[in-house]
Amino acid sequence: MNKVFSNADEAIHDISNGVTIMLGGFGLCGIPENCIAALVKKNVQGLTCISNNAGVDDFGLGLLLKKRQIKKMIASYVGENAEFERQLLSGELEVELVPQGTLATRCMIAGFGIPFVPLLAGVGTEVAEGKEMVERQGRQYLIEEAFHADFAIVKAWKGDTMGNLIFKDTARNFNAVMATAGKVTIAEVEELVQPGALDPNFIHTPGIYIHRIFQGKNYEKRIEQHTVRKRNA
Amino acid sequence: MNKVFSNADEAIHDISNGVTIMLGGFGLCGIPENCIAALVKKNVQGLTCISNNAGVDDFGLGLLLKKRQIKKMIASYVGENAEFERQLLSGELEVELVPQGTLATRCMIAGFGIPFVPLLAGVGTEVAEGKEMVERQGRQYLIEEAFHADFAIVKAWKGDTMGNLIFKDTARNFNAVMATAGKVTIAEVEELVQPGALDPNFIHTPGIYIHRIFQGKNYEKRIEQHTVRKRNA
Amino acid sequence: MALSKEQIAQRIARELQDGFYVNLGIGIPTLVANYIPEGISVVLQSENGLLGMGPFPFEGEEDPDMINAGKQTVTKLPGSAIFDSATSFGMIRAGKVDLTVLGAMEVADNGDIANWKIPGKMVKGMGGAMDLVAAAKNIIVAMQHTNPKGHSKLLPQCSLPLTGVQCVRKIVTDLGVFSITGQGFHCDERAPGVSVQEIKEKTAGRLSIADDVPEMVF
Amino acid sequence: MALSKEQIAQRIARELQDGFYVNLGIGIPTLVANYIPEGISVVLQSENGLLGMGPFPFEGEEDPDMINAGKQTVTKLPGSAIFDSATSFGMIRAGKVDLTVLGAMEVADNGDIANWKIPGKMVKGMGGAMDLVAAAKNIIVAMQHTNPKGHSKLLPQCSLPLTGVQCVRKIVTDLGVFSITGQGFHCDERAPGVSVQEIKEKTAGRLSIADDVPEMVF
Repeated sequence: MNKVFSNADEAIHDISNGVTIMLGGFGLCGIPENCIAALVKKNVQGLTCISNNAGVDDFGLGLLLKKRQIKKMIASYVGENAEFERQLLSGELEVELVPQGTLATRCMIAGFGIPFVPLLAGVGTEVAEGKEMVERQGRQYLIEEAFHADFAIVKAWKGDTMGNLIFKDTARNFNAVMATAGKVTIAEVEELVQPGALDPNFIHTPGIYIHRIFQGKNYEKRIEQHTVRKRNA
Repeated sequence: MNKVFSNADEAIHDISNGVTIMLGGFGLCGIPENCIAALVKKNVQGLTCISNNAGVDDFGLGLLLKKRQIKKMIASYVGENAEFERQLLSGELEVELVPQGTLATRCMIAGFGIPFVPLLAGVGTEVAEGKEMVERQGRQYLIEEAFHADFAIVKAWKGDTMGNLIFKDTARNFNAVMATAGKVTIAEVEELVQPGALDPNFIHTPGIYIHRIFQGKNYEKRIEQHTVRKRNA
Repeated sequence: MALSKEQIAQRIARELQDGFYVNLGIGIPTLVANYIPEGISVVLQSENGLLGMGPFPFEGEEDPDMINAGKQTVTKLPGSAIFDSATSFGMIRAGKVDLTVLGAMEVADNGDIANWKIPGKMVKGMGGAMDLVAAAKNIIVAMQHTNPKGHSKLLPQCSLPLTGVQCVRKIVTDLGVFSITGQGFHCDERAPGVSVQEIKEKTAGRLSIADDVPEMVF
Repeated sequence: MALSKEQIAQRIARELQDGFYVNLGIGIPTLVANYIPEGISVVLQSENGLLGMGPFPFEGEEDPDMINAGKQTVTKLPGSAIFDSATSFGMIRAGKVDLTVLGAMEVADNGDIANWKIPGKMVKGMGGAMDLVAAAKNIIVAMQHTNPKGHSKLLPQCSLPLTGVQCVRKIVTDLGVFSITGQGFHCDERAPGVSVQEIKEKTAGRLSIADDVPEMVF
């Protein structure tokens, strides 16, 4: 059993035109920087991307958008990206907006082998259009189907060669959820360690979900909203 | 905000006759020993208990069964308990058997605000009787409703005064799931610590789910199947 | 005089109760954290996966892996917990968050809220707003009473695409505090020096307001 | 000669492939772990919340917080992971476990299995068996070919309450290896010295078996 790849290019070698990819991260926090760069380099086309956000103009998924590699974007929030706006208005880009909790849950249930769930978000809004509704205890729910992906690409803090992952702070976000939902899940990690180096009691994503893993490099970890406070004298 | 109670008697003070209680643990592993003892002492009657197992004759939920405090038992496996068998056959005890994964998932979705899920287990068996079926991609699923409880009682390894919990090894089992599903969730812990003592990145159950917490004592931690191997000379 | 944004936040902070778990949206709601009353302990939830959010980090201590739902660098307080996005919205949906404070473009007198989309203009997406308003037990809207054109944002019905239906419980604007009663907006308090007449004129939806409605004190 | 329990386990172990995640039930299936072929690495899943289950602990090192689904004290190997019961069955249901080996009271020639209940006798409950058989991609049953009364356990249809329908792919009994083909049981191999005639006599369900069916070699 060897899940270890030497770099992003090798880990994504069989990602081809037209596939569906999930990408972890919230904003620019915890995004799989190495794999995104490799996808840009490979120049695969016609991708359907499922990701909470769409990056910014020159970073994250924005890099794939700029090269028009994305055919369809499924996300909850895509602000702060002028190229995105241009492609959307020109009809080059198809967009499906999904409430953030619904997005997370639709990925999660794929990893639980659950085909759909009833969720509250979006009842009475345009999100509900065309969706089946059910009632329980006087509340209305929308039937939401699981999101599956040909490839799920996640970024973790540390991972071992068996694929067990731990995330750092709020970089966990969608990474831990999407890791379970890929037909093939690729994890890039800041530090790749040997089995036994991670405490089994504190694994965020068990290795059974991870098909490929590699140690990434040159993480930029760009901050979107740099907010600090002054130190008292 | 004070969630800290001094002992099990105080933590369960308002558990009254006829309520529904979830109890964590798998077999005798990770069961809330202190609260079970307090429930026996308080002698509340007519309980509906949701727990994967029903203990053994003289330990765990078996103690409540022996005193006939349980009216209905919802579990996946209830073997190894002669008193259970006697009460079941005599009609004193009502029993609902639920597949183990279905049981865990029905508790989990309560904590996710999801009223029901379609699950594979039990299709074509007597578990399916009276349940709605749905089909997706050619597979049949049973519609399974969330399990809610008036009180969920769990046992953790360490907890802080905010209610954050960590479990030890396979004692996590149903504890982490049921902790999220109680209208009131009571956690007994082997070690109660101050906020800051547990690493926020490795919390198994966030404190928001926990209403009451206390440091338990005198844990027996009985082993059901004592299996060992000889050390090579 | 109409309330400042800081005062709106300050007034909302009075709604906090000891032990509350609170989700604060971007903008005015974020400011509420600065006015938590003495002797009260609340825990801030950020829907990207954090309970126990603390203040911004000191200069030089910011960590790109430690942000809030507004993508701002933040800190975590002792006793905080990190979790994934599905768990985060799970706890919201299950009603574990006691109070959600968020902004709005429009609120209808039946509690409908619109705050995510202006047709014809750029659509940024709803983010977590639809999840929050659909699930939170207690939703307070923090907003200006009128839009930049001077039109009321408290309406008989929303003109913009909805974020959620019949979910808002209370609104704090620069002019006052309003409950949603089932018979429309009910003015609970007016801003210092703001007249009953002005509130009536600037509220397009159904409004009940007493002539002697109490004035807020700061 | 019919296979011993150890030999049944040994034969099943030949079905293992490198990288497999495997769930082994109580009884004969547990023994499979003792015969993992050289050069092959598999990870054992225990449905109470453990990936990477190791052997029993050395005397004096047993830990009541570290058990398997059979409630036996076990160890965890380097690279193992602990999780809760819902996650455990989630990964089973999502098809992440490559192979499940479990015992049975009866198997029907369409792949139905009964292994949890004997009406009129004590009902212990199905535990995780229904979840496992409903979701696993690949299910191998390990059992005796006949019950203590000498009656076939490979039947045209199960007489006992079902655990799952049309889910068993393969059966290894003391008499041989059988696939479920859609046309009933197909005998792939016979135990050393066991005759085709004996297998035919002791199999009540539809059976296809070649006169020159290969004999297992140990």
